[in-house]
Amino acid sequence: MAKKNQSPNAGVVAAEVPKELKLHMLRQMISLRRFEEEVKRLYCAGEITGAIHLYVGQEAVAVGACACLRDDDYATSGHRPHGHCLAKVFDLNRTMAEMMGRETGLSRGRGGSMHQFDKAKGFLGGNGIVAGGVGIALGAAFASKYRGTDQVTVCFFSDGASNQGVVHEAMNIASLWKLPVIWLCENNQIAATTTVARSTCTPDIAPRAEAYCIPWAICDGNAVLDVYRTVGEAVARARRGEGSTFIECKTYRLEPHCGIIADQRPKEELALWRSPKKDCIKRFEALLVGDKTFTPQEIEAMHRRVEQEIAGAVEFARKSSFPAPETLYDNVWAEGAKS
Amino acid sequence: MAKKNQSPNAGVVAAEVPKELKLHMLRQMISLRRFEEEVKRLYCAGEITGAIHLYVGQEAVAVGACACLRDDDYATSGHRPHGHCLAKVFDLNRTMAEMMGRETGLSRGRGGSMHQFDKAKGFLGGNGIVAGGVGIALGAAFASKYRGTDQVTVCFFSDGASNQGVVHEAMNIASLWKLPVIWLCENNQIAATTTVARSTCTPDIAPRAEAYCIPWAICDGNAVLDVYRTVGEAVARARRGEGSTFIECKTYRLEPHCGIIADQRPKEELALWRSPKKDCIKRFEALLVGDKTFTPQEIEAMHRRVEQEIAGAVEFARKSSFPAPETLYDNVWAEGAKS
Amino acid sequence: MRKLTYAAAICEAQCEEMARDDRVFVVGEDVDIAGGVYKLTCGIREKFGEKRLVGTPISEEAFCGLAVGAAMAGLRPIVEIMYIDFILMAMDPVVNQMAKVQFMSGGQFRMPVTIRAQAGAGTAEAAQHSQSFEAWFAHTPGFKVCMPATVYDAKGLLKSAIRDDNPVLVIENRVLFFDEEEVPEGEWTVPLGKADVAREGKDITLVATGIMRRKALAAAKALEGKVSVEVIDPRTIVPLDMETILASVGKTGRLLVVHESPTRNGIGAEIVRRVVAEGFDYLDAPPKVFAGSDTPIPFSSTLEKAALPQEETIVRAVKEMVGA
Amino acid sequence: MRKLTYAAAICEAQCEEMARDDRVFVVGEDVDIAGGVYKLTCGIREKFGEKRLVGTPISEEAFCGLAVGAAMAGLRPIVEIMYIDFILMAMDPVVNQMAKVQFMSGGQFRMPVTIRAQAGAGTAEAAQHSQSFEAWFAHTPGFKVCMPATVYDAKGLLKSAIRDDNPVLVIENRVLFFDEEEVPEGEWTVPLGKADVAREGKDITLVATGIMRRKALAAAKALEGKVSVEVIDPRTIVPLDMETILASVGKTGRLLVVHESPTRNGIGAEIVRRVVAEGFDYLDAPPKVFAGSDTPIPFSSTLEKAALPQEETIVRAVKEMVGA
Ligand SMILES: Cc1ncc(C[n+]2csc(CCOP(=O)(O)OP(=O)(O)O)c2C)c(N)n1
Ligand SMILES: Cc1ncc(C[n+]2csc(CCOP(=O)(O)OP(=O)(O)O)c2C)c(N)n1
Ligand SMILES: [Mg+2]
Ligand SMILES: [Mg+2]
Repeated sequence: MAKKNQSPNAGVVAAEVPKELKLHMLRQMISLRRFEEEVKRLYCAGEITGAIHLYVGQEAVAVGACACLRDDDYATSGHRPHGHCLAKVFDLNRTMAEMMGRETGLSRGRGGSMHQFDKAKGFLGGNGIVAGGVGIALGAAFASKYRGTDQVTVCFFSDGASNQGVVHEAMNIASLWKLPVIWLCENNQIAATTTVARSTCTPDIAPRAEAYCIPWAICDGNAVLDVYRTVGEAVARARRGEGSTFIECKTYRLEPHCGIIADQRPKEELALWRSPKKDCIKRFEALLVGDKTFTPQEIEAMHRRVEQEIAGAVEFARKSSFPAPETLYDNVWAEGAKS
Repeated sequence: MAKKNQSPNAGVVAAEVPKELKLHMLRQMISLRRFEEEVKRLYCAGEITGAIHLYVGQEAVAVGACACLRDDDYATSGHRPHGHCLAKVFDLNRTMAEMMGRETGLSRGRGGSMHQFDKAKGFLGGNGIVAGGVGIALGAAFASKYRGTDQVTVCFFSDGASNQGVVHEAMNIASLWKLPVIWLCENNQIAATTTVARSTCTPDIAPRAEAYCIPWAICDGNAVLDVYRTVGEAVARARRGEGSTFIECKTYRLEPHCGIIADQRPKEELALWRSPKKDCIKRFEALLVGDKTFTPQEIEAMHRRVEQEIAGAVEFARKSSFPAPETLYDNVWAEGAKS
Repeated sequence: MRKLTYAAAICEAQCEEMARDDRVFVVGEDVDIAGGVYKLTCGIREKFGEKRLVGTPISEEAFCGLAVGAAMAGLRPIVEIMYIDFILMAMDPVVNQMAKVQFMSGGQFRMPVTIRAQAGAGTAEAAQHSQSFEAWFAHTPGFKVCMPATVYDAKGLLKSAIRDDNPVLVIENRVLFFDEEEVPEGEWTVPLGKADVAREGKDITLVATGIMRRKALAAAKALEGKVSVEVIDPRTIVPLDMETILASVGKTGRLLVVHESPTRNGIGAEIVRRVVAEGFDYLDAPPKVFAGSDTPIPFSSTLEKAALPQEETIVRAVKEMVGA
Repeated sequence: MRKLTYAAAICEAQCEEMARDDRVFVVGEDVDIAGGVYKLTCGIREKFGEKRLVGTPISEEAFCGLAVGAAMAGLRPIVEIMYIDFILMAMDPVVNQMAKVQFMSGGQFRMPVTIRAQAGAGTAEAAQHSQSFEAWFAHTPGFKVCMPATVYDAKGLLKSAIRDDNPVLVIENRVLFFDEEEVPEGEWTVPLGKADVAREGKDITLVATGIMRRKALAAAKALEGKVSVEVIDPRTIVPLDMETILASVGKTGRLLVVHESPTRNGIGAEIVRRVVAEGFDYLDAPPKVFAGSDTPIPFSSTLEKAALPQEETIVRAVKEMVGA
């Protein structure tokens, strides 16, 4: 039942992917990266507060996976959701406004970094609770099946989350009921300060899915087309009513766990993962220049355009107002009742 | 890493087991059975109240497993603990007194059927929460390793419990830290009214342990010597510091889930499991008569002796007093403080 | 009029609401086979099929999370928790997620989830099958909580809960399951947030929740001729019908809250807080709480009885308060 | 005297108790690497090694259960829950098991587990990283609860908690982690169950828990000359030092409880209940609670500020009560 796909030849896949889609993916990846870099600046400047978990380095996963989804598909995420939110919703302005606590933010400033939601695009939220999105994803997939639609749900989580009990419970149920949910584990090799070797009794996480008769795959999470192809297959299976898949994307987070706290990882390791050999954006750019999809100039122009869009998003957020204190009780309950 | 032992030839094992041990096991099995039958009578007569989950049919598991343990080893159980408690502690009087809410009960009448404890014999309790004993077993095993002793812990639970998240969390930790704990899953094929086929995406439960690199075995839970041998090997491994094992014992509960509520299972299925071909006590007796360990007369005498002991236990309980109302606050806190 | 049990009322409410709205479904352990362990989902399978009556593995955290996600995707789950004690396996989805998503998402999502859970002691099931958590959920912003104590309310409150767009915890009581009452034909609802004056009186107000309604009424009866006791069953804990409670205390000048869950930081404390804050001048005597002991629930009958308010001890507490 | 931060006081308390008793160990997420995410376990690894400083996978239910079993087998675990919000993953081991085993086993087992968890809002971490559950645990028989608000108490209460044979929840507050105070050399303990009169006054008693001690003191200062405010920090929520609180209310005739967690069914309600029951005649005015809003904690600073009692709003509440 289980299958294992390790690093397929991305070049082969690249040829099959239409140019517009490559453009879309590259543009999203650059946007995610620049967005996070800007968030970091604003955080250091005190314009963004709270607990901020940057997605830098893992962009290929969110972008490759969400490229397989429709607007009416669902996704859930965790404490590091900016990338997933952007890739699924792609609204730089309202995402940035949320980060900055503005009324124009996706969640009207109530949620902040970890609680961005977008109902229209099926983004069922970041989550402050490690593995908090797992049960929610199960429920969204249940709802699709209940209604008889072909929507799928992608549940993003990381290696640390995979040791929460609810992951096991949810996989068992998803398998029993053949729910259209994709468990997408971004193994960035660490959870806060705890490496996978210290948290997880197996080097790979995906094979655990075998305990639930769920097909699984391991892919190179820094190769966007590998992610795209692997998730694409799982999405197609789910749409056909064949149930759940578990995908582990091997990747690396390039920033510290949260905010600007000190990182304990070896400098050389960080440097390696930032190098053109490993960095997912540089790798994708090299691939696209290599196969003549884009010229370096076109890519450079794209970077500049994204830069402007991010600046625009910050501008949008800054101009937006903070929620008024008298709206504190809004949406505690549906009817906005006060007590 | 994983291994699978299905129904080994019990006759071979039987030859290696000393006669006193066979006597001990048979006596315990008969005691467990008669104890439960008496509990049922007392429950129907209103002398025992509350939620009563009988262990009838599964005696070979508790007895075979506990025969591998020392008094200073630990065991945890669940909502169906009478058998595990008796096999580990073997105090018919105080166990019956607990069932009947007496001050002389194992837990001074505070616990009842689901919360019997015996510190002296390492019985860390039944548990009203399905899988509630799993974390406790992990902790007891942790303590043994912390202190550097060779004690082991057996965690008894059933098929339904195996779908609780904490089982996955605890297996991961037990494997990571090589804790001396044996996960003993009594697959009696049903949880309340829910069959394994409806609750669990795989027919066997033990192979899930592979996801945690924990060696596993499946054995015939109605063959006491098979249980004894399989658990014995796991106990030896654990004592040698080689860590955790998962054992699934295939068995069947012969009484309804709880109290005397109606059973939904097919009558023929029940009859089959009550027949000499399947019933664990009848099978063990046939084996022991067949290899001339005991005569039928000796076995008959044993039944009569057990009958008397059970009657004595009921007598003991009936003569014991109920807890005095003014002792209500005892042991809420260690110091017995009132508020 | 016809007769109906508390358990049958629960089944009837669910069937009616499921017929009314096909987004409503029931999920929980053993609910699908033979109407559940306590027969609270009878008739549903026959009318609506397996699709809408979902028996689960023993995985409370996952299926409560499932309810959150299903609600976000437009369904209206009814979750059965077999005993409220088991909700402790699912506090993350219930409290961190279900209670907060409407607020955190800036109102994009509604959370029409009904959690049905039976609670309470009195059946010798000991410390892990006898708890009541209404005080916890009252302290959890985003939750409504009700505790039906009659057959009429069991159906009426549950129907209101299912129609509500918010998470509502309906705390049922297994001691009442076989209680039979005369009830009307057809449908009715009982609004969330409206107390019931179960008995009128003029000397003292007893606010009694859940099964304590019954014990308070018995105590009131026993005191007839000596003390005139008004008994109020709030029915809904959140939102709390302070108007009815204050009107009563305004009349009687005395308040005794009776509940089964532990006294310390129970809902009695909250009711006292509000009455003191909003009706201090009405009070002729210090308002009090007479409730469960601050102990786990013991198994043995002598202790279990001592741990809970009983008719006789309520009578005594009332006498003390009125100086009778 | 020397200076110490609140975070360093926590480390010091643990190191001292671990030196005193080799059954004490620390378990939790990330505690082992670099002294934990919040540096609350610094120095332990160097002094006692990995065996006694156990970093876990993200599996709260399992490692809290582990603490229960380890305590039953004779150890004395200190469990770190990184944010108290995450204890919701572990409510079964903590509430169904840890709180009840002593009682249920008829006293055979002791349960010397200390749970350290930081709680509270004020750092823009939103609804799932800002909760306070002291009211829940006060309602849970078997638990002691304390909320150190000074560096002195952070060390002293924690040491008492570790030595206690019962489950004790020590609620720390991350806003205070870098607070520095002058403290004595060497060891000290603060007994569980003894309140601290943080400031004497005669017009009104402010009972302020956790971080609200600080805000109440600031408010008292701001009111100097106009209203004489007595500030009492209970330090321990269970058991509660009613003697000190009643003595104060006896003197001032007025009580305002200030806490950060939601108002409804918060610990303020319990304190009001007890003062009303035990000291009704002392009261010159209705006792009140001024506490967190009955909402999840919002992210945006304007809302988060509005959701919590602040110095200015405490001043206003005091003025209202004394009619100033
Ligand atoms: C239930 C819970 N436990 C602990 C935390 C604290 N915490 C936040 S992120 C994190 C590490 C998560 O690691 P992983 O799942 O690998 O995600 P990554 O940070 O790598 O994206 C921890 C322990 C939490 N938010 N929720
Ligand atoms: C957390 C929790 N959920 C549900 C229950 C109710 N319950 C008690 S026993 C039981 C079935 C357990 O089945 P299994 O684990 O197979 O044990 P068996 O009855 O077969 O011994 C259920 C659902 C419970 N006690 N605890
Ligand atoms: Mg990670
Ligand atoms: Mg079973």
